[in-house]
Amino acid sequence: QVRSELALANAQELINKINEKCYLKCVPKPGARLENGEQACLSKCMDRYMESWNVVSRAYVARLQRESQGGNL
Amino acid sequence: QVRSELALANAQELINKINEKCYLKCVPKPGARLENGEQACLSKCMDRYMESWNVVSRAYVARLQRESQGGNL
Amino acid sequence: QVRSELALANAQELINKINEKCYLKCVPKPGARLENGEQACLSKCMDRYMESWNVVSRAYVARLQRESQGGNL
Amino acid sequence: MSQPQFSENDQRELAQFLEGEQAKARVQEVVHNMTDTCWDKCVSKVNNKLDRSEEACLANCVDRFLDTSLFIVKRLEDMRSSSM
Amino acid sequence: MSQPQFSENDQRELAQFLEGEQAKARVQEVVHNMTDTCWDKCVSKVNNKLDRSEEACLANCVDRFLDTSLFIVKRLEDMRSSSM
Amino acid sequence: MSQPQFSENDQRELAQFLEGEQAKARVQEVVHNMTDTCWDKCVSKVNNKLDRSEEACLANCVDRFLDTSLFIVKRLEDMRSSSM
Repeated sequence: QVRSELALANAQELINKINEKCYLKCVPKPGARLENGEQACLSKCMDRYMESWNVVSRAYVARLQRESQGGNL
Repeated sequence: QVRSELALANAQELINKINEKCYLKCVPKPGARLENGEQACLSKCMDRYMESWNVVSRAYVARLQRESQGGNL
Repeated sequence: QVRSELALANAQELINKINEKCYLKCVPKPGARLENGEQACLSKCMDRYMESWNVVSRAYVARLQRESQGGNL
Repeated sequence: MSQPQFSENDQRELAQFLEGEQAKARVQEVVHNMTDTCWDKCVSKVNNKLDRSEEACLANCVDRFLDTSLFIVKRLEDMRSSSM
Repeated sequence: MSQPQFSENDQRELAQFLEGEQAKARVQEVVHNMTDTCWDKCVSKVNNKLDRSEEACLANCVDRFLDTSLFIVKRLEDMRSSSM
Repeated sequence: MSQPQFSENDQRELAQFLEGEQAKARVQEVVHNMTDTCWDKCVSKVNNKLDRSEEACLANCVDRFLDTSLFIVKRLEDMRSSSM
């Protein structure tokens, strides 16, 4: 149960960040509806943000492992 | 008492936001005192921010009501 | 013990702010290592940030004292 | 210190009241955050009144922000169900 | 686990000490936030020393920020009293 | 309401489990913050894929950010030890 709460908090935080970053990038002038072009941009932006999250996560975990072996953190 | 604490927290948050946004806009180069022009700008900026808060609040509450009726939130 | 926790929290917050501000200023395009020029910039930026923290702190404390004497806070 | 005694009925009403106040506090927090975001997007100069286009921009900003949120959640769910 | 026993006097001193530390923590939090804001406003390049105009800008930035805060609160109070 | 009974062994395992979950939560929080910072630094347009230079920038951004953090802490310690 703790584990699923953690996963939920993590997903929620990711959604908030994507919302903030991609809304800023893809909807510069909010109109009467989300245009097709804006939706396409949001889809791409969301995919890129999740890819970036994964790259950052891998790099950070790799660094933590190197530091814990080298012992110089 | 809970109610008045809530109102107080709300007013405090509004003051903080106005301070942050309007100081940035109206006092680009802080001098030895708040100039008349800066004070006039702060008054206007404060009124516009509160107006904006009301527009956003109305739009959000209206949306919450539509969603809760349509049931697709 | 409360006192040393406070000092620690304060140092931690200062480190976080310096990290955020100076990384942004001194490492615009992160490369394969921290270059000498970037390190020199970080040293200077860190010194300036701590100086600024002291200037702000002095000005704020002086103001608090003036207000508490004049009684118009 | 002795605790005050509440009947079950009182307790239920108190719980409902507190829940209602918490819901209000959450709504106000969202309104503060969206005003922050939409102010930056829609209000550039401060004039004597919000003009029509600024006011429309603010209201649209709220609705499109919420649309974006729904769009993201829906797409995440689609991804998850198609990967199962 | 047994609780340690404090005299009323000890308790009062402890409460005062903790209150003093909390006040310090609040002051430091404000200093962190204002340094953040005023650094962005006043320091553009990082040189070998803060120059005079940067230092004056930082001190003025603190005072004008607090003036702005007082100005807003006073104006809100004026609005409220004139609407009653 | 009666409390459930745990053996000492159960309690130790539970404590380890919770500590592990807290460590994970801290790692995830750092990852969220660094993705935020490095996204702004490295990704300007959104294309159909992250290109090589963006991906390298993101990974370098993480490592240089942590280097910066170590650099600052080390320098603070040097200052403190040289002033004693």
